[in-house]
Amino acid sequence: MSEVLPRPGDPEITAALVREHGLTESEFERICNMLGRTPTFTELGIVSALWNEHCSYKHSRNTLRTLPTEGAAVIQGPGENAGVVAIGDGVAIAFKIESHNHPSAIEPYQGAATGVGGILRDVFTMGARPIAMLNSLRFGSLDSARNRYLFAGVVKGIGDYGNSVGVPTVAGEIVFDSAYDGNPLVNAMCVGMLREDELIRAKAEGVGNPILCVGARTGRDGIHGASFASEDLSEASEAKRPRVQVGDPFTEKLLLEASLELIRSGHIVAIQDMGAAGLTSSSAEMAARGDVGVTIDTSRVPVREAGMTPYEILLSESQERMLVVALEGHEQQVREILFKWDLTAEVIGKVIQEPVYRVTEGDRIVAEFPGSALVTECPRYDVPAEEGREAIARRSIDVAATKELAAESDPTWTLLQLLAAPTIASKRWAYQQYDSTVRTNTVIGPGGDAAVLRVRGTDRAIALKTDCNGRYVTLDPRVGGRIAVVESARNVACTGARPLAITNCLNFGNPTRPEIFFQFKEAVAGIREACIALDTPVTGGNVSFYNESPTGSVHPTPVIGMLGVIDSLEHITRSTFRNAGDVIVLLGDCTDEIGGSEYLATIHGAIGGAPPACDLDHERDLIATLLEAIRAGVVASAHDCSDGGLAIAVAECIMADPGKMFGADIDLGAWDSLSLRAVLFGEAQGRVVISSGEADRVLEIAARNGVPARVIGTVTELAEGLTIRAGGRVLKIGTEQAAAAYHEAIPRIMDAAPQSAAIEETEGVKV
Amino acid sequence: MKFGVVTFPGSNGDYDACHAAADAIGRECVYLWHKDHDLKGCDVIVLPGGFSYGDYLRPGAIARFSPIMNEVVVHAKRGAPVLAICNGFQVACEAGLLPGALLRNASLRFVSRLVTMRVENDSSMFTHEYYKGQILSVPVAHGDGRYTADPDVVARLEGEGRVAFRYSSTGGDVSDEDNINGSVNGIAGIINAAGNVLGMMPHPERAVDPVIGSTDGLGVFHSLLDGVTA
Amino acid sequence: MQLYRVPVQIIPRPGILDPQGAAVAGALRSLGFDTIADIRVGRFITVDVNAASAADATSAVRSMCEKLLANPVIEDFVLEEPTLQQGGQS
Amino acid sequence: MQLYRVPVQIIPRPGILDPQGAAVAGALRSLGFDTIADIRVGRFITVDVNAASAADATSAVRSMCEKLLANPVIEDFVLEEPTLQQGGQS
Ligand SMILES: Nc1ncnc2c1ncn2[C@@H]1O[C@H](COP(=O)(O)OP(=O)(O)O)[C@@H](O)[C@H]1O
Ligand SMILES: [Mg+2]
Repeated sequence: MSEVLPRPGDPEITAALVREHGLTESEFERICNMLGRTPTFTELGIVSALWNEHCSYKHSRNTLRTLPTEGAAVIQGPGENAGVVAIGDGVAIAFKIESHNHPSAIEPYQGAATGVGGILRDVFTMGARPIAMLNSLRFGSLDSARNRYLFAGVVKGIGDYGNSVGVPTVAGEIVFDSAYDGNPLVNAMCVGMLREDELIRAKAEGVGNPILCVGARTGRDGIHGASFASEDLSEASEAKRPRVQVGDPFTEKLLLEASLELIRSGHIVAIQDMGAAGLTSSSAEMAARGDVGVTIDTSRVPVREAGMTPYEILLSESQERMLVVALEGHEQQVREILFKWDLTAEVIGKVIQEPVYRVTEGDRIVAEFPGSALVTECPRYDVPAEEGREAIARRSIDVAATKELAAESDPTWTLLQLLAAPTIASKRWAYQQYDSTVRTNTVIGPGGDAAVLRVRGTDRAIALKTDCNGRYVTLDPRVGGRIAVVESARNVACTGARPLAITNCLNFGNPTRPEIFFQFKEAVAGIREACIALDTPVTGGNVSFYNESPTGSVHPTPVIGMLGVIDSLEHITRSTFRNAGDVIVLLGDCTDEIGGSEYLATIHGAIGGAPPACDLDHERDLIATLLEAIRAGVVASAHDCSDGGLAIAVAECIMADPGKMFGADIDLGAWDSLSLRAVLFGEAQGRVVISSGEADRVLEIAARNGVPARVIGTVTELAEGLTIRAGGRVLKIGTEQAAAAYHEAIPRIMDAAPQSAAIEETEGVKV
Repeated sequence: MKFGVVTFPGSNGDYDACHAAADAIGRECVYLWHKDHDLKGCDVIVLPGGFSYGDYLRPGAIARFSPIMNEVVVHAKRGAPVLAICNGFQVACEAGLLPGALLRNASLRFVSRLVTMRVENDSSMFTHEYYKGQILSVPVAHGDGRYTADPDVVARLEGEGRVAFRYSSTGGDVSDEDNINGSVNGIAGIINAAGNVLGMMPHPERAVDPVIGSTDGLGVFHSLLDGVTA
Repeated sequence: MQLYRVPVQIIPRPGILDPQGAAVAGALRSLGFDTIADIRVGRFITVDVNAASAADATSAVRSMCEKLLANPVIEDFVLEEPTLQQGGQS
Repeated sequence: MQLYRVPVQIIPRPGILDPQGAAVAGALRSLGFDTIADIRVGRFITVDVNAASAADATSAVRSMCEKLLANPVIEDFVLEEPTLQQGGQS
């Protein structure tokens, strides 16, 4: 074997250069020990890419290990490009969620678009055809032109990419909170379907097998994007703009079709997308998974620009590329499939016996690492965790003592304020930009509690939802982590689905700060408890640290992506009322809690108090009750009670579907001993609003399951409007007035202010 | 009767169109590859929705030069039916099978929702199962659906009854409010002079099954069944 | 053969509504640019083409415009002067 | 005050992927235009603006570009010479 020598023109390896690569002194020492010499510039780039937080999970791996990952349905847990679960009849679902926060903060349109592209590839490289996209978005307040620009750009980026590829975007969530000023969160989730026997893994195998680079050419896009994703957002990021990657959904669509054809063809043994840290991470990970050596020749990689160095080729994050391990002798068949789709495939390396990870430029060796050391030697850190004083202080605020505003003497006023709060208001402005019906499987699209897609050829359907309330997590990360899981579970259960498994995207600040790492550990512990209680294992996910801006850290936001299964199409249930005359039942109980509520945030500008308690046994029994009642055919509609509390939930039931509006007559006198605002707007967990033609049966099923349930009113005609009697007061509002507040709030902000709307609507334009 | 759905690179409604033909009306349906020169004996050609060639340059501009389009044009000239949906409508306009062009929505935003449209022509081979004035609920999903043509072309379309569908309220009124993309006269679909090419932005193939929300698109397929003999 | 760059302007035909131009003009006005009379948004394409002469380059690009780059129903096009580029075939 | 038209060319920055240009080049090549070396697709904007002089018109439009018309993350812009239009305010 020849020696690894610096390449002519390589910069000298200095302490400053090592620091610039985001590596600590001790990490650098580790590399030198691993190699038995000083790394070359190319090697430094490789390690820096693989050992940065985004690829290595060095601060999170030990904590993530505590999550439950096994279950009867799980075919593939964490460790692959996406998790896979069986849903019956030989059908499996692959799904995963991933963040693209930092790129979206710099260039919202391309950042969001390439985020969608990346997660799509993670799913179709498992052999699954993508059937649905979801997302979870966080922005600062829409009062700021910059935030409106980010919101508009991200939504357009998500829409344009998914629409073009032809995968429906069916659900998601959007929250506005000034905690996300300067650091929006853009999490995209993809769901794919496959037959169990079509699963393929990203594991290099078979000495002599060729490695091919497939799809788009490699340019200088996003070099060091991965380390960039692991830095705090600051002025310095502004200067990093050329790193922005541009998405090409057209090529992605071709790559999707070609990859599925390739996988089904039997000519390949493994396939992996080139995502963060591009060729480097995909090749090193595939080799490590297969426990084999690989050699890659950068001079054979098809490039877009002349004069690219091995360093650049290895670290480029050009989009829409795949790494494929083919069967030896089948290169031509692989090429033919790609040519059919107007794509190229070049052999750039092969699987070798020798346990090394080797990169050459023609004949010259430019990088070489022993075995899978690159992956296995990666440092793992257990850093100190301690709850921040600010969090404790916030939680300890006596929010029950918050003085009511004069205007609150009329609860109708409060209701209207909350209906128009952007976090609660209808997100139709955004999701009408997403094609939600392509592929004709969408039974319930955006706007319901969870999306529902039928599974063709069976009588089943799947339900999907992303959820997280970052405010709760800020106030109490363990409770907040639990609630993220149970809320997503309740949402899918409301459609008639049994919660089956989750994926998660953990968005936090800088983990080397003890108060942030405390949030992380506690939130993961909460997720763990809830997943065990509900028997919904974790099949994968993503961690995004360093979500901070000059104004501080974001709310810790562990987003849960939940998958549920509906065993018969007949059981699919919608969230809005169906028939006037139906009886309205509340499953679960009201409490005096208002801590962490949207009411406090919107009406009083306050984030404080303890978040609502989360009783996991109750949540499990609630879901069992709901599903039993739905299967018995006695539930006309079911709607989860969350942001804004019971009054908002009921208002949504009458007018969230503009094509089918009702009135409702509600009496909450049973809770007159509690504070009125807690009854109306408190966010007690474990509640679902049901409408039924056979309320007695619902009550009977609830009683048998030990779940509190009570008739709270009846569904009336649209013209009757909404009446809620509670605490000796009467809240009365016309359905259309409530609908206008709810449906027009976001369009009013985004369209009616012509300056901002126009600026944002113009492609690729910056304020 | 046999359906052929063209797959251009970037088409994504091909699958839905084929399902509509095969599942909803039980007819044979095959995919036609854009590089082929053979319509495989199909009676009805569907130019499906999607983003052929990424909608780069102008939607439909590049796809119209696909080899298969030569055969589609010959098929249309023979008077045989071509159903051009969404991106297919854009391709058909670029290829000169239909007059006019489809521009960026007036809102400058993609629009995906269920719309209501009024049946204007109830005698064509695509629409005779409907009655004039019937209100249909059908999904749209497009960013470039603003139908535009020279005033004299529009006058001819209107005068000859070749406007097939018009965006309307649920009550059948036509107003700017219901004109989801700013099309001239609220035009949602048009028919060529010979009556055998229908172009429409809404997706009838996504409205053929009660479980996904609407069956109002079935009429287009049923009309074809009754009106054309294989 | 030389390598020429031929810039092409493609603009909406008069009478064709240009909502994008209107939106941009509105946005600029509200940013304080109140001297704006009108804005039209079209496409700008640079075509690098090998040709024996500038005139040949222009005529090749003109026929590309007629065939594909512009749609005469909605757009007009204008070719700018070709400029000689480095690195043409010889 | 006079009315000037300032044409603006906006093109993807060098090194930034231009999938649209690549698709158009591919299409033209397959139509037989095999002398094409490269195509980049950007936007062409004409700004009609009232100004005291051509120089003022240019500088106003330059600041519009910086502020709104071009996205500096991925685009460069070039201003062409202003031309005097009929019908300016006096
Ligand atoms: N929050 C999490 N919960 C469970 N598994 C996780 C989580 N974050 C990451 N993982 C798993 O760790 C593995 C490594 O992720 P990786 O594939 O490197 O991320 P990327 O998607 O950026 O390539 C994946 O299998 C992923 O599912
Ligand atoms: Mg991955």
